[in-house]
Amino acid sequence: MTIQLKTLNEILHNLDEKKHWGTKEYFINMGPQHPSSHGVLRFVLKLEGEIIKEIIPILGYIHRGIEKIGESVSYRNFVHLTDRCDYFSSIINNWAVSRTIEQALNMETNDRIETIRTIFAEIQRIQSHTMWWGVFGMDLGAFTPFFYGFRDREFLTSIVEETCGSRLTMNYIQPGGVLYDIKSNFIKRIKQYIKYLRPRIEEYERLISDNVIVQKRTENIGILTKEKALSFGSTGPVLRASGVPLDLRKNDSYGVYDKVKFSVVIGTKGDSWDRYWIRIEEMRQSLNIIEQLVDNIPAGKHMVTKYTTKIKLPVGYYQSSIETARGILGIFVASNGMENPYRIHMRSPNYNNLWSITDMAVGLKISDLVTIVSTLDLIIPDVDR
Amino acid sequence: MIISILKDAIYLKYGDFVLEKSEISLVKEVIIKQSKFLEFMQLVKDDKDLKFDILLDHTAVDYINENVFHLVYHLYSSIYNHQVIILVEVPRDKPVISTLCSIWRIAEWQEREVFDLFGILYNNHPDLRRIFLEDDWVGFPLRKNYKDNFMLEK
Amino acid sequence: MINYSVDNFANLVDNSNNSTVIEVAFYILSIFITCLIFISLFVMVVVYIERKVAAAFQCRVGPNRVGWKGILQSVADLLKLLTKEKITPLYSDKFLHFISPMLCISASFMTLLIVPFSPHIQIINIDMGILYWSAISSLGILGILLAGWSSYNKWSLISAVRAASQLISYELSIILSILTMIIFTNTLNIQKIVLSQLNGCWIWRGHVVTLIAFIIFFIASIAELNKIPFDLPEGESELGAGFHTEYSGMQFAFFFLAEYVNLFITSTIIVILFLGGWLPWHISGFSIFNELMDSIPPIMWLLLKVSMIIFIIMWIRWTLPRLRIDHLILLEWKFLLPTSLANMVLASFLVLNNLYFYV
Amino acid sequence: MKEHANIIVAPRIKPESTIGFIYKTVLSLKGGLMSTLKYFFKSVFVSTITMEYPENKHRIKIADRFRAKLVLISKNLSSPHKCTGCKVCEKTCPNKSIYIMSHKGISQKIELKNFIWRLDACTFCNACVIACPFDALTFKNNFEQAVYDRRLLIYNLNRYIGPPQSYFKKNTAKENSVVLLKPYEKISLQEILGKC
Repeated sequence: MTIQLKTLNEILHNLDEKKHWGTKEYFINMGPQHPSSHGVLRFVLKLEGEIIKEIIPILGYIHRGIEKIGESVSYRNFVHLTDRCDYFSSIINNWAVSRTIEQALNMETNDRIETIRTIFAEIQRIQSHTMWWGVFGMDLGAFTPFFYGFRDREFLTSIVEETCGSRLTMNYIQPGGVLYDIKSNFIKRIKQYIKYLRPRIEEYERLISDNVIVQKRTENIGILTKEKALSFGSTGPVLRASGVPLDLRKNDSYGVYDKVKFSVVIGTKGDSWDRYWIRIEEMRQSLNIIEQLVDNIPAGKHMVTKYTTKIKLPVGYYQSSIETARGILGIFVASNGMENPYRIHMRSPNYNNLWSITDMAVGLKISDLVTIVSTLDLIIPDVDR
Repeated sequence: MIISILKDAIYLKYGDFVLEKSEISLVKEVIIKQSKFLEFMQLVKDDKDLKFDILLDHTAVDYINENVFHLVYHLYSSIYNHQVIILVEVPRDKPVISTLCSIWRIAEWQEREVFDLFGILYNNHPDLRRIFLEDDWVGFPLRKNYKDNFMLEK
Repeated sequence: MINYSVDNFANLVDNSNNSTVIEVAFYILSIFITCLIFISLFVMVVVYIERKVAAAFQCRVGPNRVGWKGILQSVADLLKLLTKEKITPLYSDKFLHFISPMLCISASFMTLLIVPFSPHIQIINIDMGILYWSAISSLGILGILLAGWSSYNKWSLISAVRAASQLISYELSIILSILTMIIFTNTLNIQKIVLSQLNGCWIWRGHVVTLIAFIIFFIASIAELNKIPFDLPEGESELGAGFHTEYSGMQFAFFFLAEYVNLFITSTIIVILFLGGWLPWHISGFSIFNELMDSIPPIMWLLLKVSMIIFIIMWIRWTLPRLRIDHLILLEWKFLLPTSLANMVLASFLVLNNLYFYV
Repeated sequence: MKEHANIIVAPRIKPESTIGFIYKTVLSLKGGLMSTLKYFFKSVFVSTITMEYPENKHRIKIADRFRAKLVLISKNLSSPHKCTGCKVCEKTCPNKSIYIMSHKGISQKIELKNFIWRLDACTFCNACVIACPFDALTFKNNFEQAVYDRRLLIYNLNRYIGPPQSYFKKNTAKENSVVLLKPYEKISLQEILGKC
């Protein structure tokens, strides 16, 4: 029964003082405000020269207590709170909460809603991957890919803006349907975009993946073996890079993923190169999915249950998980029959993907840490919630 | 993933670990005795036809009127693609349970988050400290009786 | 034994027309003023062009708000930097913190003396021009090291140590590739090197060997200038702003100025050694073509070639990612150094039995 | 890319001999440099995508569903709005950015007095627009809402819009036009609900 509560200061003071010659160890703050920390993620690095001896991630700089707010907000309003967590896959987050509620009350939705939801989930995945590719290029030092990634994301955002009404926090998928029906020119513009993006992904390959400097900086860096990946609870591209073909779109087959032919992309060694390459290939897979779906969207109503009907989940526990661009997002609801949830918890993919870095990046250099962090593709508001 | 068959398999194999059969709730929880919890988790992970190798999620629910915490463990098996939710009841005044760091590495940080927001202690946890809030924060926010001077009462 | 007295000082300088000390002082002052004006104009133009070229590569527009098409943007930057408050960190080593930008800017200004704009426009035509340049340009490393060390900030210390290891190791392959060219030109005097390329620039005359020397010199000079593939001292995504994080206002302007002056000087050295300085581009057969080329003044030829080299450096800067510290050092010691040594042996073999063109 | 059933395995990078490595370096640098040079030469007309905002204000095309400003629907500023002060939108708003003040109108029924909408608290989640039983609300897409004073962010939506429907009755003299009710004039419910 040994419980010892520690604080950060106690950890910071056990430096290795014995070494009198050679470079001494010292602490450095890769602080909350750092160009490559993708938000307010702070690492305290114990460095010796440029080699990292230990990493202590420190979180909480953007902890808004979404789960505490969730307890005093009705079910329908919690859906739009999830936009603010992982803002690069906000539609997929809305879908997770709506799906939990629909499963609990076994509300049925027609085929049209499911296909629109799948199309928009895949659009959101492409948006987040092009954005990730741009930031990955900038983290490695090349500034131009950032603008190419953003340019391709911008064309897609304008298409989404026409249907969903907003660019980043869409709040588009509600329990029981979708907010609006798709715009008349949506199908035409999406087909144009697919023809536009395919050669762009080849250009991405030429600019970054074939580049020798990138290959040298990502190969065999930050190796996460299969057992470690599983025990570190990482999901999504990080887990698939280590060779585990776990993709909820295939296993759980929600939406219309079972009617669509696409392949799960896995890596072999689980190093930064596999994680990089998987996301580039996933963009192509998402394009295939959209292409197969966009032609035959079945007719039907876009909102099955009236919006003002009160949602009261019966007493008990409900859980459903969905595959976002970064991993498995699980929504756990404990309800006591009232209008707002008794306890709602979001299993955030970024939170669990983050911790494998403490084991991966030990013994590597600072620029390797930057590469690993940007291949893990972390979104810090989703880590802190 | 047929949850009900999985629950019966667990009841059959590990009958004495199970506290009470939760027939009331709809989906998939299995409530486990607090005493033999660590042993049960190790067995479930290594069991050849269950093989729960991912601890997807760990959180807690605060039942203030029954004066008890429900600890929720959501296990997922990447080989058979089935999942189960394990519940453990812990008394509210002495919330102590053994840590799962030795079985799944991620448990270390999921437990730190639950300690930070609920105040549940884990014995022989390697590095038990607050994760989101500052170290000198008073109180545990997600408890139902948490009072704070800048909270807006509805 | 030379007794150093005031009048001896006069004939230390090239005192063929026995001018008095005041005239020499006035001469030096006028050189300094012209250098200052030329450099500030040149840097403003190159900064503006670099931002426009970067914008063109990245599908955006670049500065277009200040003045017509953003022409006055760099003037606005200069005024901003002039008026910004100069902050010295609390625990920094005040004197070193103050002196290091001076070191950087003076090192790069002193190398301006040997730039041969045209056969007549050159400040001093000393006999060991190239040697003088490589000696003075290594002073800049001292400035960067002191800047990183003295500003009491762990990040700039890391960047200073990185800068030191990078610049010193790439100095090696620069000097070795200069040596291979000296074997061809067997003179260190800049004007004579340019004149030796009268009927063909060295890249054409020394075929394989000078081409390899050119590539090694080009790569090493990009590393010397801390440009993108070798951008480790101020790697934005790793170290923030590197050694000049703690500098603001005019001190930051000095680092900025020194970087661009070095860019200009290194590309002129490349042009002198390999592309035939201010000599017009002649093709042996066509006399009309040659007269046409002679009509452009030699100073325009030099600036044309220099701007071509600067464009290539900018082009590489906006495409390639950054190397890691151990790849950087590995590239120099394991690859550039052996090739330049072998290249030197090959050059001497070529020169001994006159195997290069227009001997 | 080994593709069986539906698994694609990421290719490893082939180890190279030194000469092979030099050749691959040259090839990869050429590929990367050429792809950016293409943008450099096309930059003048085709590929610059920056929208220079203040200059292209007349050319900008904002999606009509873009949610920027909440308004009560009415044909023009003086024609009636459909809001009856039922406070459904106030309840559904997640963070309390709508506040309805209602009072007893001329026709002795609950009428909307002020529709207070706080732009600074609103998260544009569109819950109020869908929840409104009378479809009285909509979002317009004029996104230029920046002001210099926080207090200006609190809007009273029905200040410019005409009185609510129940202040009008069908004008017997002219075809399909409306006339203002006089105070304390009795009117039946169907006549009110019959209008627009």
